[in-house]
Amino acid sequence: MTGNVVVIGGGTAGMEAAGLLAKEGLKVTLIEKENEIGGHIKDWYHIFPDRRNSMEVIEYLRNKINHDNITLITGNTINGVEKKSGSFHISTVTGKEIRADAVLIATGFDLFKSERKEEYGYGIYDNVITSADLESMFRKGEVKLTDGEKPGRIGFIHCVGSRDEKVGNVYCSKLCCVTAVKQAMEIKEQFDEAKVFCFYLDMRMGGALYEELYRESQEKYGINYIRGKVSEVGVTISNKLVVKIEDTLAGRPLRMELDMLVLMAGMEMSDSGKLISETSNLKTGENRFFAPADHHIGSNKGNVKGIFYAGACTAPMNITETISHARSAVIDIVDYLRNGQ
Amino acid sequence: MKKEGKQRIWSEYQKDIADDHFFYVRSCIRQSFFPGSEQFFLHFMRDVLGKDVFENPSHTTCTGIGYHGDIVPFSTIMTVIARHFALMKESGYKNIAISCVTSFGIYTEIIETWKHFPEELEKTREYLYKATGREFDVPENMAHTSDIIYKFRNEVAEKAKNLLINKQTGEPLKVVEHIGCHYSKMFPKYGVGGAEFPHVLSGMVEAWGGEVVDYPERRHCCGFGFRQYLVQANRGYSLSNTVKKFSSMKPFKPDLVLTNCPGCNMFMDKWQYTIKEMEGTVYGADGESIPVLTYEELAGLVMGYNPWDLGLQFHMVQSEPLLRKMGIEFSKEDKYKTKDGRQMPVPQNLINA
Amino acid sequence: MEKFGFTLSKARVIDYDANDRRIADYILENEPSFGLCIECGCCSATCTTANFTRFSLREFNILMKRGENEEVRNNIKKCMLCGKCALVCPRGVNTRNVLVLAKQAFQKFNNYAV
Amino acid sequence: MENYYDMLMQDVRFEEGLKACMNCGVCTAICPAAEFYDYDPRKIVDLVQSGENEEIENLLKSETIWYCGECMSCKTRCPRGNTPGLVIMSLRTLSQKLGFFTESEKGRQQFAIKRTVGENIFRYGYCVATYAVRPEMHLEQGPIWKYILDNTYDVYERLGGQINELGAGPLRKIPEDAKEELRKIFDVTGGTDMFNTIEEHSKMKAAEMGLQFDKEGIDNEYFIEVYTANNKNHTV
Repeated sequence: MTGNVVVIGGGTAGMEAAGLLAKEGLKVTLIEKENEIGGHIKDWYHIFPDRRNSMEVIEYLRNKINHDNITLITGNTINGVEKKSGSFHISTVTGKEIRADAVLIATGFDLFKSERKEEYGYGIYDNVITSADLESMFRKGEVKLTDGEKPGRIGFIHCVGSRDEKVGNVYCSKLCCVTAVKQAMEIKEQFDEAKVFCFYLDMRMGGALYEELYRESQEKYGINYIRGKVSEVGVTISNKLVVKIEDTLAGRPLRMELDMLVLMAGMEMSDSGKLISETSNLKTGENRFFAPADHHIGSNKGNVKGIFYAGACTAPMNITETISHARSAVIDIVDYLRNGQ
Repeated sequence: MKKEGKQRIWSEYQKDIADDHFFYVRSCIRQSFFPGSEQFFLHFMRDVLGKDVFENPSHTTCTGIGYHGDIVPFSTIMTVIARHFALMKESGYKNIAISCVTSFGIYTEIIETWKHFPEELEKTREYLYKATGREFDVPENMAHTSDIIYKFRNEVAEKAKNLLINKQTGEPLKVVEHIGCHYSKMFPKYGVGGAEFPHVLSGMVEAWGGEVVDYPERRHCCGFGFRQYLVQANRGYSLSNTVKKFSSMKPFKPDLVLTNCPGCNMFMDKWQYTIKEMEGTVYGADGESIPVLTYEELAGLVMGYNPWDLGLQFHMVQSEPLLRKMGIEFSKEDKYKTKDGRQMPVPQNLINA
Repeated sequence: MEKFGFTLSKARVIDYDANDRRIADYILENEPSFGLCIECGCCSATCTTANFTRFSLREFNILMKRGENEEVRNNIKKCMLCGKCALVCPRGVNTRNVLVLAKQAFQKFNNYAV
Repeated sequence: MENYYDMLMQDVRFEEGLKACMNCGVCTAICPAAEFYDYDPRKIVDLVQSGENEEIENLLKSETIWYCGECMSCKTRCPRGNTPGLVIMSLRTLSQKLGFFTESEKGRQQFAIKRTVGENIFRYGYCVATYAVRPEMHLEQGPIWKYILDNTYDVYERLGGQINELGAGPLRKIPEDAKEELRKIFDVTGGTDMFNTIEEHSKMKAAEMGLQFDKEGIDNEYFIEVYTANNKNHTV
């Protein structure tokens, strides 16, 4: 099989798809905006549900793209994709032009910028951090308060930037619940004496082994779950964080002081994806992610023939789903190049 | 605490505030309880800055307290406000300056309603015409009077005789700023700095040398609650909420409370008296209560006006501890004199006196 | 003091830091399944008491965990210890034993029979 | 039987205030009324959105809808763009229109608000006016308030007041023609009807309770009852 495919985005979806396309005999150009490939997963310490080290997945992906048919370009961003008489011209910000027979967009997601939930005080109060910040603390092996002390009481706020019209995101980011459960357990492992609370709206434990993880967190780690949306965060004179929430299942408002608060930041359409959608006339949905041609039977296709999608650029997805989605994109691309479908 | 985080938020809520030519509407509570504040605002604008601020004697209440006491229907208050807009139009003004946070909230609510439900605007036009024969335009610029002082806060600072600094220690005074719920909680974009970290008062405090206290119940309501204060049987709600706020700010040892809304000012002042009488509790340092000032009063003090011309002596909590900290010289004799210098009786049992 | 015609009201908020959670801790220690609740409400749905009075075992158990002991003391007698709740619990919480232990804990820590 | 949900939907504030609630409790968490009353705005919104007619009728006759202080703090936070405070305001308006408000102790207080704030609007042109805040009804205002009323002219003169005189200034006398315009606005927009409805139902309730009721003013048994009565069942 011959042909050139450009894969935009060197995260999980892009790497998995690039490897398989190369194996099919196609010439693949894989473009990553950062200097290093791997996407978000490289910033993560452990991944759920089995809490394996994310490096193992990265290692698998690196091996996958180690192929003669793959040209890797890093540190370069796509301006737009133009379709000219059946083939595509991809221009980068540095002025590079690449021709392709098909394009796979795998631009993934950006984490919700938690400072936009002003009432939680991220970027203002000490010891209000995001789930991503906590992962990098785990990776460095340095989970501590700004004064260097151990946290005694830690809270996790679910749905930060998800299911929230106030910040323009009405959808569920799907992975934050299980991430909170995983992180709650990990923090409890580091600080045996600590009390850990998850403030959740619904425990959306929809993936394989997620519910089991949730149960384990209660059974073995004594994680406490309080149902309600945290309304605001304040700070006391001794620099403790005060959360105000309704304990909705008890029907009473609740106040609690915490040492550390972790905001479970949701997923949003990435800025780079947004740019491509605007410059290349690619349709996006109400959630601002790329709109697939069909949610059931065409989730890798969009509104322009020959441009395909893979992974979290279409909706929040976990690693398992992203890899499956990348593989199905490859099948669609091969089919298109072979049959013009 | 990282100040840059707050500054970033402030920068996202920049409000367009007109520079000159205001149509001024008074507040029921501010004019009844702190008329000196409204008069200082007018003096500052007209005589110090040379601005044009017009007051039509025929303007009235916005009926806001009745509206939030649920006896005045929405159509009625929309039409009363429309009448003010008609008076503005007739006198050739396009910028409105509102002296009350409840009113300001209602004006914003109504204008937003008209945007989303244009049939309500049409209905209001008909009502007003039928009732008064008047016609109106929606103002081009709407500001609370504190927005305007905020805009000119550096002009106040330039003329400052007394900064918000403890003269003895050289430390900045610790100021609790209380914004008033209806200023920006309903429509954050209409408030300077938004709803979560409003900058309207903190901007003044910083420009005048003080330091703002961020305490856990900073955003909590003063407790007014309209019907919860208007009816005696409900005042436990009102008092309890104020106590909640004061208990939360107490550990920070604030030197003063600065208020945006006239109602909040009255409650935060008077409830300190009530709770002291009921429970013996005070919330300031050294067994004193915390003076509660309007932004006009504070601007006046900073600019060196006589505190007794501003009306500080007619609060329940007396401001002498604050005046001493700021190093303001004041005359004891002048405190209860009439305009033409006659001695008035001296009120008894005030706080901090 | 009614001097002004009204009084201060007691806050309804759960003040987590002020509460005494020894009773909840005692239960958790002796009946670890107490920590497995997912607040589904099956217990309340089947509860005979709940069908006739304003009593929700789900809510009651949450309040107990938060240390709202007065609430617990005022309502614990409503439970007849029939144990139907334990039969329906999808997480296998021994809800009946939770109540039995709560009664013991009250005696132990508060010297108060409930 | 009337459909209360449909009646509520005619209030533009209700339409604006209630889309679809997901019971997150973000409103209750910071609600000053939920803090001190047996009150939960989340539950009210949930009940109203159920559309259960009988339940809504009970609510309209209940104490519950009168606990809110209309601070509108709930609006800032709701992740679904609802405003429980506006839902409450439309419930209160409907409760009064239907005469249900006199069924509850807190609802009956509407009469006291009408006779004070409501009357002030026409008498002084303002909801609150110095002369209308009687010290004996406002002991919490402390000795300074009595002092100010005893020395009104001197106090306000020093502060630049225009007390009870025509022309611009604080505490000025509002011209008769302006007050007449206010009255006409109330007539045209349903404000007068609302006042009359409150009066009528209160009068009936006063008769039922065997309390003296005057056509105007606040020195009658029914006013004193609704202004001061507190059965202490409102808090927990």
